Amino acid sequence: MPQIFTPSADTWPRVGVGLGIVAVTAAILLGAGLVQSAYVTSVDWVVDQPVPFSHLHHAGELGIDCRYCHAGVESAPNAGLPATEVCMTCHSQIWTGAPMLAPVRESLAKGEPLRWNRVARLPDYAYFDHSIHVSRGVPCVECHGRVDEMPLMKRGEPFTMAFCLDCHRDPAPHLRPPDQVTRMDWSDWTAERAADYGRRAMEAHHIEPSRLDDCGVCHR
Amino acid sequence: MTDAALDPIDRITRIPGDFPAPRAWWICFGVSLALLLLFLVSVGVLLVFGVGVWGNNIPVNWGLAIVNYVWFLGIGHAGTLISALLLLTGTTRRNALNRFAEAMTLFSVICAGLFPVLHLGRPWLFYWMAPYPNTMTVWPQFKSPLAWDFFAVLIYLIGSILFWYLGAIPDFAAMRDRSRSRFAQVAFGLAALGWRGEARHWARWRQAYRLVAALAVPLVFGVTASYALLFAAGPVPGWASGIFPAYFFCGAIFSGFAVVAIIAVTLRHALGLGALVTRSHLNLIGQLLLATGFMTGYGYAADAFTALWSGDAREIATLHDRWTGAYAWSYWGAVALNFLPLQLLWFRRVRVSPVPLALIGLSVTIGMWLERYMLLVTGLYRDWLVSSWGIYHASFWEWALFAGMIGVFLAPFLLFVRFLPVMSVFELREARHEKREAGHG
Amino acid sequence: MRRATLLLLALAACEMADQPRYDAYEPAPLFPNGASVQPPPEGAVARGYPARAATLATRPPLTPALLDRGRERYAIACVPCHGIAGDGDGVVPSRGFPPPPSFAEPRLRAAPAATIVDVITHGHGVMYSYADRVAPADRWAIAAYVRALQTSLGTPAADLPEADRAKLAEAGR
Amino acid sequence: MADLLLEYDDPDRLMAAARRLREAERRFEAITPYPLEGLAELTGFAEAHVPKLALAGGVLGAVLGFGGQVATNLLYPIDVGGRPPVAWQGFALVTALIAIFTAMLFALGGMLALNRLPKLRHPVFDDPRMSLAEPDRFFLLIPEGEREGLPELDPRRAAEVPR
Repeated sequence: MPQIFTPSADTWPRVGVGLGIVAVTAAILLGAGLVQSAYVTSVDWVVDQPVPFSHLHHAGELGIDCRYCHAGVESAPNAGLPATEVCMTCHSQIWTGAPMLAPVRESLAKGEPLRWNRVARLPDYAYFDHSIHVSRGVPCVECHGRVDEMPLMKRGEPFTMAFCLDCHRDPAPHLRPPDQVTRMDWSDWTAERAADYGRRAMEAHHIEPSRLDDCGVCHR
Repeated sequence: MTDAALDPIDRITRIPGDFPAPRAWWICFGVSLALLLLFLVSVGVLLVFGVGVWGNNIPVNWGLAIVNYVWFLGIGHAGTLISALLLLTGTTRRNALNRFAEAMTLFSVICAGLFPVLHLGRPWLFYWMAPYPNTMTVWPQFKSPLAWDFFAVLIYLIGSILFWYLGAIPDFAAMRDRSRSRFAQVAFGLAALGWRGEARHWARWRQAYRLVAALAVPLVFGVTASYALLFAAGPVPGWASGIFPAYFFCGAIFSGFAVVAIIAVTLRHALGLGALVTRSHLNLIGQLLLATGFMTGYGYAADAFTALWSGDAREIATLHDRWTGAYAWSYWGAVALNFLPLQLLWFRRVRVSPVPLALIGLSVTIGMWLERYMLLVTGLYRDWLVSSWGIYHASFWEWALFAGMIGVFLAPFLLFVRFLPVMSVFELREARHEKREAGHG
Repeated sequence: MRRATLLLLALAACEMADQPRYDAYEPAPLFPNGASVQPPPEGAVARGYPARAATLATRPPLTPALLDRGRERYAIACVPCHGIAGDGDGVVPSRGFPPPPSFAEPRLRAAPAATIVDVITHGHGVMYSYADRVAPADRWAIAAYVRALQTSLGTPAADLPEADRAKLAEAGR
Repeated sequence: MADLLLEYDDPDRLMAAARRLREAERRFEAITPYPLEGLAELTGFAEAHVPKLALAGGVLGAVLGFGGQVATNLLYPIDVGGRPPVAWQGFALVTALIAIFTAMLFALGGMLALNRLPKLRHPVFDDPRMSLAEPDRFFLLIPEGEREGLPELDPRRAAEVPR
């Protein structure tokens, strides 16, 4: 019988297999990169809001405490979004004609809440309670990033399960004195100081990492 | 086309080019395509509406999906085992049976594997069973038979494909050299990888083939062990039994041989292979069926005995439920279909007659399905708390999926019968050559 | 865009990340105002209201713990306008808000603690009510701390203990 | 520049010719539609690389399988009924399965690699009577350099296969 395959026939399958291997490897690497990328985790992606509220101005430059607006953070699962009245506490007197604040005034006049768009969001199967984290001294900045440096609100950390578990398995370096939870800049704390404080705080509060990564802690 | 045209072995390679029963094949293929469509529809319904369309619920949370999984996987054991064991023991009668038995294994393992994936609820996340670095920083729980099972079924499937393909490479080469159409030449040529039958190639091939066969045998045991332990590791009365791995293994081989009997008789008749699948082969299948049937029967007896002997009230209650409870029909149906017709195989005349053998095979196939159903449902429907007792009825979509899955098995199997050599041609030739040599000597 | 969003929502729903329930602050088409958190009906009495009312009505004993709490709450809720020292030069008045009076004013020194609590609860002049931001017990704590601020505002530097005077001199330089 | 291709219609005659070539210490290759006992040894085949490769594959799989399970259990220890994180009994089955899998893969891959397959285009396929489908076509392939002074080989047909 004559030859079935052309002289190049042995090359093409080899090239094909080689390209296939390269493609699969590239796909795996791309996939691995993608799930950690800002595109998927939303880190640093600014979310459109009805009013371009600047945390940089209010929390950073004016130094207003986080809890002035997010009043529920110490006692409730949700930190709480401020009611329109909270904005108007000051803005009834200053920047009263600013076009930027028109939606706020309209909200107050109509009695309809502003519709802010969620920035920091956990999936519904994850149970999260702000109050316990705050009262044990997990500072805001650990999860939300340098909010005081964000002109427009964006997600500061990837809210992946790995992000939660990293801290739950080794909370010590992340803990701070509970009376300073809203402090943003901790650059004067060395790693040793943080670890030392964290160790003592864990002893004082009976924090046991071996229980903190039980499934039922977050998935209830 | 000299005397080769009359050669029954040579006919095998001519079947794809000149199929002897096109009408019957098209009818069967049409039916299996319809079943395949049913499969797609029932999977679509499942994905759109969720597992709520099925009847399983607490306490019977596994239901038909896992019954069928165990049943298909059991059938999928015979092919590789029959092929590997008979090769290692040097039985030449193997050559007429191994190729299609292995194909049967492949397709039924695919069917088996689909069931647990589909019953996950979110089937598209089945890959979570595999260990890979992820942003959840969790890994599979390797102390659980569930994780073992994932590896067992996956590796068994790939291992069976490797075994089947390795054994078929020389036949692909023969098909390549036999084919006249360009498409077939290229397709078989690619599948044969340029096999040209050099003596040292054959020598290395034989080393590899025997090794893979030897490795396939413990693999079969590993798979049955993993899914038997899936049951046995649970604190469910009637399940938590040390005999389960052995019991499941015997049952698996038993049901597998039953299906091999059906397929062997059908192919023998449809493709006119009487000269190759001889009475001696049918006798072998009959003997194996009878032997494994008794091993399975021993499993039944041992199961009942250990329950009674244990003195454990729950175990005895479960046994009582099996005999007289809501699902007693499945227990007695399994006993009746598995063991009563089987006794006919004591007679050589029945063993070598194709139709009775196939009918007994069919009876055992159904009986083993009932046994899987009985084991699973009677273990679960009487939970530990009376408040948690419940009754399970498979829903329409469960039955539809089951019927559709038979299409998933039949459609590729029919394509295999139609387009690939159903028997190992070169091995048949080798065996005939060796027989002649022995005759000369 | 909207269609894409809906598709994404449907996919997310499949993934259980967005379960069919209303979370806090989630839009709720079920209700006329579209919010999942509904205002209580007219005349509703919140759970625990009597206890809170009792807390508001009774002045707690003055303790160091109460003062500490008061200082913390004052820093959160009051400092933006009233300033750290309570003299009314907070950061908000510096941006144009009518400056509040210094707590050192004799009128405010003379006012009973219940008046300070009442102002926090109901507001006063351009000051809004802080009832939704400051819990009743914390209002008493703030009132106690305001008293401490008033004391500090009226104290001549010469009356301070030696150590504090040294600190003051240090800070002044 | 051509190899010599000898065709036989009977395995016994091929074996006889192969034996004579072996006695004359010639390098040659035999092509048969099914394996013939002892033929590979006559062509000088004496190796057990495939089993060794399979063993290596099995050991590699066992190490990877067991090591992987140990590693994942140390990375994410799950306390199940107080079992230790590294419970080798629990890891035995998956270790064995992966070892079997890699051994199979190495056996198949090793066979192909040692045989220099896939090789879709090979000079012997140029011969018009070359076919593995016919039960009566057996070939001896004698390389160009070995063609001088051959013993009597008694083929049904002789042809040349250009390199």
